[in-house]
Amino acid sequence: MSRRWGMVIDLDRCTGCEACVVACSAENNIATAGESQAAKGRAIHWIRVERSWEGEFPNVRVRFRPVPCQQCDAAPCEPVCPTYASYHNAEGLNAQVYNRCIGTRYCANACPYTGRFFNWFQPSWDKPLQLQLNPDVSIREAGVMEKCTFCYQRALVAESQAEAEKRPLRDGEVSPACVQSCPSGAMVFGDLNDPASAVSRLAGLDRGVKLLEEVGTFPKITYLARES
Amino acid sequence: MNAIYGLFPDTDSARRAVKALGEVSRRLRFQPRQIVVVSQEPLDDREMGLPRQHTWMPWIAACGGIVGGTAGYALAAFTQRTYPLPTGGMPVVALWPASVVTYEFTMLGAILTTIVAFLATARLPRYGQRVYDAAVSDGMILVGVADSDVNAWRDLEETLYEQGAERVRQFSTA
Amino acid sequence: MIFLAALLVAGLGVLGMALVKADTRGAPGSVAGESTPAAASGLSSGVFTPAHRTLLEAMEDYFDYFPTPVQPIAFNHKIHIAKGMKCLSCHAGAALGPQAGIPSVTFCMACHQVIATNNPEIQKLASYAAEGREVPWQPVNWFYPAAHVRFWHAPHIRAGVDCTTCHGNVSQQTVAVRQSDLNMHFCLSCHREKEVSVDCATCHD
Amino acid sequence: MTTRERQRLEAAPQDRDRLTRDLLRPVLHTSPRIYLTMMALGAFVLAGLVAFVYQAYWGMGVSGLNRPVFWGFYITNFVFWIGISHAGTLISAILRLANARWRRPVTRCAEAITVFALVIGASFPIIHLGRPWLFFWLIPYPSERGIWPNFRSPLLWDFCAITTYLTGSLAFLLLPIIPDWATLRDRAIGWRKKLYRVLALGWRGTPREWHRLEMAMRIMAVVIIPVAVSVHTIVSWDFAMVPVPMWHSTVFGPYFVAGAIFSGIAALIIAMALLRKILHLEEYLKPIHFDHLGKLLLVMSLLWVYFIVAERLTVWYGNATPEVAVLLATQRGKFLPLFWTMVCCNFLIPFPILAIKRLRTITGTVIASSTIVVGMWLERFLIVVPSLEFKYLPFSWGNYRPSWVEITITLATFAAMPLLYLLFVKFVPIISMWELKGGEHPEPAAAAELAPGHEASDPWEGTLPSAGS
Repeated sequence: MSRRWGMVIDLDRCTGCEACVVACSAENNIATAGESQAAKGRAIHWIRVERSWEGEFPNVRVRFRPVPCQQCDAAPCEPVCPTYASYHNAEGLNAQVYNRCIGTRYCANACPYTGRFFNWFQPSWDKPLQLQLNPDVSIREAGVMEKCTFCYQRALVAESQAEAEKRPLRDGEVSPACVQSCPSGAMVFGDLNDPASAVSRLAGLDRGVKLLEEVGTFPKITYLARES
Repeated sequence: MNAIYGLFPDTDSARRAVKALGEVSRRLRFQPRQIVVVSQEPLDDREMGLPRQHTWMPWIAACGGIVGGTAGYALAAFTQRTYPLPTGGMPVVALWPASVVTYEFTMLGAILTTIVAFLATARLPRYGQRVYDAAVSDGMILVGVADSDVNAWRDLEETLYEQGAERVRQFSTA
Repeated sequence: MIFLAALLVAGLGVLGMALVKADTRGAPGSVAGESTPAAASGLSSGVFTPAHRTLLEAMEDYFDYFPTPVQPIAFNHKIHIAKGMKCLSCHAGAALGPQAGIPSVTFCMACHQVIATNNPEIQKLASYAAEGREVPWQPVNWFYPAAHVRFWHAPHIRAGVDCTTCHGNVSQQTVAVRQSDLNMHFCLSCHREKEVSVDCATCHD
Repeated sequence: MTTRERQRLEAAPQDRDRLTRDLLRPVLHTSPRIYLTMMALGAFVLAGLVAFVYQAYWGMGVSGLNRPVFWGFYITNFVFWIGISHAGTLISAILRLANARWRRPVTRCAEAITVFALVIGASFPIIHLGRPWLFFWLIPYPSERGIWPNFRSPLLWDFCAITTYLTGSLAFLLLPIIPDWATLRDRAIGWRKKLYRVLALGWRGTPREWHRLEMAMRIMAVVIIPVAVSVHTIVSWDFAMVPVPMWHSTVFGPYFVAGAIFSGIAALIIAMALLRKILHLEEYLKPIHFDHLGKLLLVMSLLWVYFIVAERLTVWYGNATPEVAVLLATQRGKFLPLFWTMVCCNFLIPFPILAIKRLRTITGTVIASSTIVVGMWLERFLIVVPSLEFKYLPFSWGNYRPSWVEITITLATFAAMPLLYLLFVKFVPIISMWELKGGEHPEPAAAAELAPGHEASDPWEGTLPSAGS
């Protein structure tokens, strides 16, 4: 049985430290946009931490919600792409093929989570910062869409390694940069098709909710609602 | 190819000329279908006493539509099966989206066959010399006989003038 | 007429200009002028972008043209293989990871300290070694960055794909030559035949 | 020349072909003012091309687009121009099928608008691409990659529909020009004669040719109407197919088609009024034509109000949070001025002008049409942008402001339309000569249906200039 990657994010544990955002940028060669471009809404961050306030002063509480691509089962971004740059792969990912993308930006409009990003200009790095780029992840170019891949390059490496060692992939062996870097362990990643995996058990909890479930996208990210 | 024709200023005289030519056709040994009529605006066949025109064009267009629609569906289905990529929880060949493509290709097929059928049945384009007179574009109506016996030309000229031709011309290609 | 001519010129202009992706730092409204600490301290020697450097390079990429590289040393594959060396003897990375790799100059000199030292090509090699520089070998089999291809040698070697399948019979070549187009059809037809993954994300990401 | 011939010639009315002369004058003679106008328009078009090259070179970042407003002016213009293209073919096809005699001087103006608006509209999806040099990946062709376009994408439906519509509209425009080109072939001299000789395809005007032409046009009219309806429906589905608040609506298909015809007729009225003035066609394009198109416009204006009420009332009453956010932003929030300008332009101003018979003059209809064109552009803008700015998660709400690049390209297309039109008018008689002449004679079939007394009061009697007047 093929894998179906999924994630659980425990909102009770999220402290809003944004380590996931930084780790993601480093892992996935995400270029910085610069101050003026970020002000225009052109910054790229495959995962963002949404912040909201609850209550009246002085009893105010800040709430955080990390939002990466929700890797929907019925993703609105996929059928609208005229060139199959956005499609569904066998492991349940909403993959984005950069070299197939012609930049209609239709997928970005279709995404209810605003989880897709466009390269408005050529990405660039001041030298020698290019030396820290991840060789396993391609550098996008101007005019193409990009989005969270669940760090699929890591899954491929792990699978290749497991295959070389002639053993099955272990639960927890693969984890995206955001999950790996989360200090409070709010994020758990794994195979939803494996009933024994940590992510399957957590996703089945009563606290589990999906973001914008009413839109009917069947996301593979489950949020564990706050109890506190 | 040779021809003799008269140029008529109005429909009435042209109609009379067609009728008169029909009457003298047996005597001057030519077939009624050798009568040539050329005008700058459409004339009513029945009114002119010409044989009724008939064409299969609507049916050809319908067939073209069916062919186009089939091709459209085949294209949509075939191309998605060759590299089956599931998208958005849809089946690989999804009926509703494919029907939109099929519809458009049906219409495209009908349009293209209509254009081709028009050109083929109206025998266009053809740039060679044919019975024609630039005076037609001044509003004259050309009525004449093509490929008739040269000996009958004198009689034909007389007939055409009698029916009100402004000019009678002879036309021949070597 | 003038309009059509203008359209034509503009069309060609777009095709040409658009392909050379200029350095973003000059782009209007972009990060131009926002000096970074690195730039201020003189550490930075410019900007790295995936843009094409020249119009020619952009056109070559667009039309899938791969110019034949000129190697600094006319390395002779045929002799080495005839003497019993294997591909993996030098390109050891192929069995282990993504890149096949090219041996460093010290690796070459391990033998060529003594072997064929009179050969002018070997003397070139020796001079690189003496200067402590690597030989600037030019890549033969490569993809344009816009292809966004991730190719790993290791899984292919593990699956028993022979080097010659993609690289041709190098044992008969002196300087290595690009043997196949290495286009998507080339990869896919083999993947289909062997019934392995044809998922886009396996190679493109 | 025989004596008989001379007698005939002398008896012929001198003025028999005044109509042909009148209608060929704009084709065969061009005043310096026209050249100047063309150059001015050409300068705008050139500026647009420069802006496009600039954008393609640096990237889409030079536009005002951002996250989450990924579509802005370009898609607005796309929908707007495809809408304008419904002027012609649809109207002239309906009138042709209905055998409305007053259509004759109007059809070709309308069909030309269709073709040019379609070409301009279809270029916008390419202009707005992130990598426009790869636009041909939308075309289904076999390639070494083994990947074809995704026929499930509404953009591919757009591609199919626009291709079909453009082919059909071109045929619909060009086929009935052939006989007029034949006339030009006989009249023109020099290089023009050679050009028209090729274009006329050797047309003579035999009963067979006429019959096939009329049959082809009848088939095309039947085919083109459903195609035109499908084109704008599919354009609306670009929006309605995705779950974006206020886009995901079943009413969008008919709403867009109605809006398209609405703006199309308005554009046609403006074009006709301009042609009438510039080419001195007062005798052919008469107040009665504007009156009738004005009535059509009135109906479409009412239909537009009906649709906007149907769309907005259901959203407001349904009270789904994401949709209401967009609704309120449009009607009461930051888009308030644009929204109410649109309502004024599309209904409050044109309605009284078009409804009151005394105001439905040429000037009146042109004023109404101008406001409608503006209003319909705003309508398209208000469909595209607010929904994207206020999409589901408030954390990602955004703001859109067009840049000079977008504005220049938009202006360039508004200049390209009259430029293409002027060029067209210089190669083709803008009023179909043979159809107009055909109208001089009562059609036997039509005449038989009319009662003898009825024929005298035929309202279209006066629509053609009488010979010799």
